[in-house]
Amino acid sequence: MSAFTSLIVRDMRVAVRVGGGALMGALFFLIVVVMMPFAIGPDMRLLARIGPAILWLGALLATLLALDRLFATDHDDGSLDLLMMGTMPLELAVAAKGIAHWLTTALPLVIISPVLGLMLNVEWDAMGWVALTLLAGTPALTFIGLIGAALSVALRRGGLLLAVLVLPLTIPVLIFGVAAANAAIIGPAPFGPPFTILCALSLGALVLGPFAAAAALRHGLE
Amino acid sequence: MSAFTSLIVRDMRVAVRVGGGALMGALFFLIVVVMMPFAIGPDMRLLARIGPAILWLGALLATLLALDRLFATDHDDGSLDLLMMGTMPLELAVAAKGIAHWLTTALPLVIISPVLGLMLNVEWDAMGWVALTLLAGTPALTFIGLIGAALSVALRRGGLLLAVLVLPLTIPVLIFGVAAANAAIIGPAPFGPPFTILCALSLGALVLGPFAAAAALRHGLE
Amino acid sequence: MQLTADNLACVRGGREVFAGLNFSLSGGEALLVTGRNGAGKSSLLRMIAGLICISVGRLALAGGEDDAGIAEQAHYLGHQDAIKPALSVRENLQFWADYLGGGNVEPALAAVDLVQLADLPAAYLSAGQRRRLSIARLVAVRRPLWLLDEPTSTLDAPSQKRLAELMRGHLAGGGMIVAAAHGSIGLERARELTLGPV
Amino acid sequence: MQLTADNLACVRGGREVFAGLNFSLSGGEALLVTGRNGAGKSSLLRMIAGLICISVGRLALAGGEDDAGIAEQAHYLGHQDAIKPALSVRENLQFWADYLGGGNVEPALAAVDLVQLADLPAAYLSAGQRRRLSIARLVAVRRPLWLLDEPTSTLDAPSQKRLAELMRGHLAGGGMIVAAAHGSIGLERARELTLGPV
Amino acid sequence: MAVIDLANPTRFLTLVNRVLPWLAAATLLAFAFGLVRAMHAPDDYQQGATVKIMFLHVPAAWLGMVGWSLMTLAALGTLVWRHPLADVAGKAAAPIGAAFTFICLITGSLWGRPTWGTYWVWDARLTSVLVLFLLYLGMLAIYWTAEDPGRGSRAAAILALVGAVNIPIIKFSVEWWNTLHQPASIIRLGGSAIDPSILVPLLIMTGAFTLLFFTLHLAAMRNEILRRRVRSLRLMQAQELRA
Ligand code: HEM
Ligand SMILES: Nc1ncnc2c1ncn2[C@@H]1O[C@H](COP(=O)(O)OP(=O)(O)OP(=O)(O)O)[C@@H](O)[C@H]1O
Ligand SMILES: Nc1ncnc2c1ncn2[C@@H]1O[C@H](COP(=O)(O)OP(=O)(O)OP(=O)(O)O)[C@@H](O)[C@H]1O
Ligand SMILES: [Mg+2]
Ligand SMILES: [Mg+2]
Repeated sequence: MSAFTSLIVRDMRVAVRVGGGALMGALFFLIVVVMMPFAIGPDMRLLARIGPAILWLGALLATLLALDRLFATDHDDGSLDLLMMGTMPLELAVAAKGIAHWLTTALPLVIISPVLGLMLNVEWDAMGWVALTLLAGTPALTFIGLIGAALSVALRRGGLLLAVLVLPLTIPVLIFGVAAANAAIIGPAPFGPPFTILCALSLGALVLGPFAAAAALRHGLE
Repeated sequence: MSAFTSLIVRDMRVAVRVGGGALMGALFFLIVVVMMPFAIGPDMRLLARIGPAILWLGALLATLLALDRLFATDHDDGSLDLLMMGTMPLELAVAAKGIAHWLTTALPLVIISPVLGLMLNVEWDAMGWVALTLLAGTPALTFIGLIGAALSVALRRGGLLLAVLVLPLTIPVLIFGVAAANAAIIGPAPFGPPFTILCALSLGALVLGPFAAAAALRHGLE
Repeated sequence: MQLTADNLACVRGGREVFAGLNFSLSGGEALLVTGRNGAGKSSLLRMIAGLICISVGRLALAGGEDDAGIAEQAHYLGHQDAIKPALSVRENLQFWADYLGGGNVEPALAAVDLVQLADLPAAYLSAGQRRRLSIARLVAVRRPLWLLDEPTSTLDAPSQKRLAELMRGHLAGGGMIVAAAHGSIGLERARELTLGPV
Repeated sequence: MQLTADNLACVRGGREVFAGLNFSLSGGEALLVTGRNGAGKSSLLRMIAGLICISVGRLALAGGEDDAGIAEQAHYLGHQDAIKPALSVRENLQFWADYLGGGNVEPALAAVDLVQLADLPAAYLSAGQRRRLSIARLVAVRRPLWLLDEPTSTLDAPSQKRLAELMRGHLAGGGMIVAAAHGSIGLERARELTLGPV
Repeated sequence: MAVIDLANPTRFLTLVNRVLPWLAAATLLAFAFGLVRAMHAPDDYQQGATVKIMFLHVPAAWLGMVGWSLMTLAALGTLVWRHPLADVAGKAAAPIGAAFTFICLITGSLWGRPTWGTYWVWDARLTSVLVLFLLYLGMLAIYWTAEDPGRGSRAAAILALVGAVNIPIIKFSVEWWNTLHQPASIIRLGGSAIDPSILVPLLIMTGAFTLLFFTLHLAAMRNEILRRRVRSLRLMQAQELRA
């Protein structure tokens, strides 16, 4: 196997064995969604209205839950040292880890989101669009988070401080994601513009994230 | 210093210096609240109406974020072994860790909640009551979460599993917390009954949590 | 006081590691546990420390404070040294001293020659310095039974000598030591227990 | 090929660890780095591995693939063995073999006598077995420069002998070894470099 | 441990193999009888034919709770006496109980449509049952992810004990909070409040479902024991190889 794919496979294996993987992600998402009505009350119209927001929040939380340990585990057990000594540029290695993380945490959420949408009585046909926004937007969350994860490893102390600077970057993603979803469900605003911005954000993160993260790790060397 | 207080102090020191979940938690809380208006749109009345629910959800999820490493870090660096060899019963040690975690993660949320409440245009005077419900309810969240954290160490599993185990148990807390908060803001239902139940839940968790968690850790020994 | 094991067996991950183990150790004596990798040395120590529950056989510590279990009267020095990088050397030691039953930190730091590094964050310590920090625990808090898992690894010659001194002092004070090692650990006249196929 | 360091200095945590270090090592030679705890042995190895950036002085590896840096041509065996407990022994090794440039796993497992344990989760390994697993990495992937930080710790006698064999074989094949240790590691005719105050 | 794993359950297995066929037969009989009676039961004067859902709904609800109670007992067996059979019993009960709880939720909400005009309301009983279902899912999650059965069952046992708090809440939610849902009308002080023409078939159906539950449970226990045997045999083989 190539270094790139082997790293993806390895990270996914670990995620599935330790975290329970896709099933667990789905369960988690289900529970988060089920809990909303408890908090907000049984008002179905309201639920439908904030449904997309809830789905997006669930996605963000699921991403964050696993993310902050993404490089920390490798650093603690010495894997990170060896990852840096590989023949493949560190940027690619970081990207591989990001992809593995997205595949194991974000993708399952995207896939089951339509079902959960029903519980929040979002109409079925609109649900397709919501899932689409999640599919287009979650990579941005993951790869922006990547930077924060790398920073928090690079600077042992106060690493979170920088994560604090990174995490707010996810707000635009959430905003446009929810906007696009709402446009798809309720209208009247057009679906196109926010969605294209969402895709742009994801692409930007996909390119920028690995470079920034790799740089952070390198400078973390002392 | 007594074993109990020394453990609290140590955990708080570590949390503050490393950043740990505390910052992440507060930040996530902030993001959730900031995002909601965009999700729901500028309908201020609606915002005010579901404001408490949002605050409570934010608090719950933020607590969750920090929680899953609570015992895992001590397990990984061998501290847990020594904690079990202390002269103090393990239940107390667990409780101490829970308290430290609450002080560093939940308390900050309670303190900033009034500010965030304003963003959700909950009236200022009502906000005091909402903060009070959070103050009374978050211990239940932390100490129920304690059980999940211990279980996920005993199982050598982490990530979303913890959430899956803990969230269902926290649903009653969420319900009564929001109910009390709503009673305080909108009425007409009286504030007393749900609030007392909330306190009862917290007390119950304070007692039950450490025992269950300690049992989980002991039986995790193999 | 006396530590006795009769017909002790250890099963880990569903596989039997050792079985039918008998030994007894009395105050002032040291037991050196040897054996191949995977023979069960660490497992045995963790069992005595109460960190692995005993499935077959029994362990007893006679003549100590009888209300306290073995774990409360034992120090365990494992492969992982329970050190928080975020805390300073002194803070780390102080915590364990407080937690494990109260003790005096400064002499302990001196005993392992870490006084100059006392205020550094523990993250800065080298492997051997970390090891010494966790050894300081044994000095800070008095407990009769020491369980040492390859205590000399990563220690330089002077530190090894110092550790040997400490162990002798502990034995002279009527303490007991059970140590797992592959080479010698500088204890002459220590009884030897070899696990598994030699 | 030749590894040369001239006037190398190391500063960690704002404190100078060593300075003005010069040595050169050519193919088939081994360098044994000794010194007190905290003398800078591990730091030196990590520097050569490119895991600590060099502030003063320079390091060069001549005669290897000249497009590749030192890090790509070196194996680093540190205090932490990069092993994932969730993966099986074979999976762990297979991954590093693939990642570090492709190599054959089975012979490597045989070389460290882990064949029977190959399908166990790595979480089940004992300290020495873990160590052997990370040594297997060196065998699986061919790299000219080995950087070994106290390679023999936690190894039992047979494994130490096996390791010595491997190292001799590596040297015979024109490889280079820089090893940090407190005792001997079973390499006769290895040049010695002592750091810090002796 | 490995030894006990093999020895003790053997007697249990032979017993199960003897009992199971009879239990299955009894289940079939009970269902046949119960279904006939249920068909002939009169429609409710206000609920009409939908009342027949009750014959599925009530037993399912009851067995959902029975399932967890059984797991709680098994948990005590696991933690206190460390009895291997207790593990097996608990693990076997989880999916079955989850299934019945799910049925209760589905039938309940189907029934809710005609009677309450909505599939779902967030009242105390419905909520607590939903929590029960989620707890079941968590329980299953533990068994899915646990690497070795012993570790998993002990963790599951603790979750079972903690979750047991929920059972009385379900049972008495209808008394404690004034809910939309029926208060207990079958088993209560001062005799039943349901007309015998419905009560009798309901009781028979409940009996039939209970029989079904235990049939499935015993079968599941048997399979689990066999599965563990295979596993420990594998490990022993590995050990042979090493020695
Ligand atoms: C999803 C919605 C529902 C859930 C989760 C649910 C749950 C339950 C539970 C837990 C029980 C207790 C069984 C026992 O005590 O052994 C029960 C009993 C019962 N339910 Fe439901 N139920 C639901 C909807 C309904 C509806 C819509 C009706 C009809 C109006 C209904 C009628 C009954 C009746 C008559 C009983 C028997 C009461 C007794 O004698 O204890 N349920 N249900
Ligand atoms: N991460 C770090 N940050 C700052 N200083 C460090 C760090 N790690 C080690 N040091 C310091 O650098 C010096 C050398 O450490 P190093 O680990 O190289 O010593 P060593 O020779 O390997 O000792 P040992 O024999 O104990 O392994 C030590 O004095 C230590 O205090
Ligand atoms: N956590 C675990 N789960 C299951 N089996 C384990 C676990 N840890 C160790 N084992 C197994 O138990 C046996 C004994 O392990 P132990 O660590 O006691 O050996 P050891 O004598 O300390 O070896 P070493 O000299 O390498 O430290 C080994 O065969 C190992 O495979
Ligand atoms: Mg060992
Ligand atoms: Mg070193």
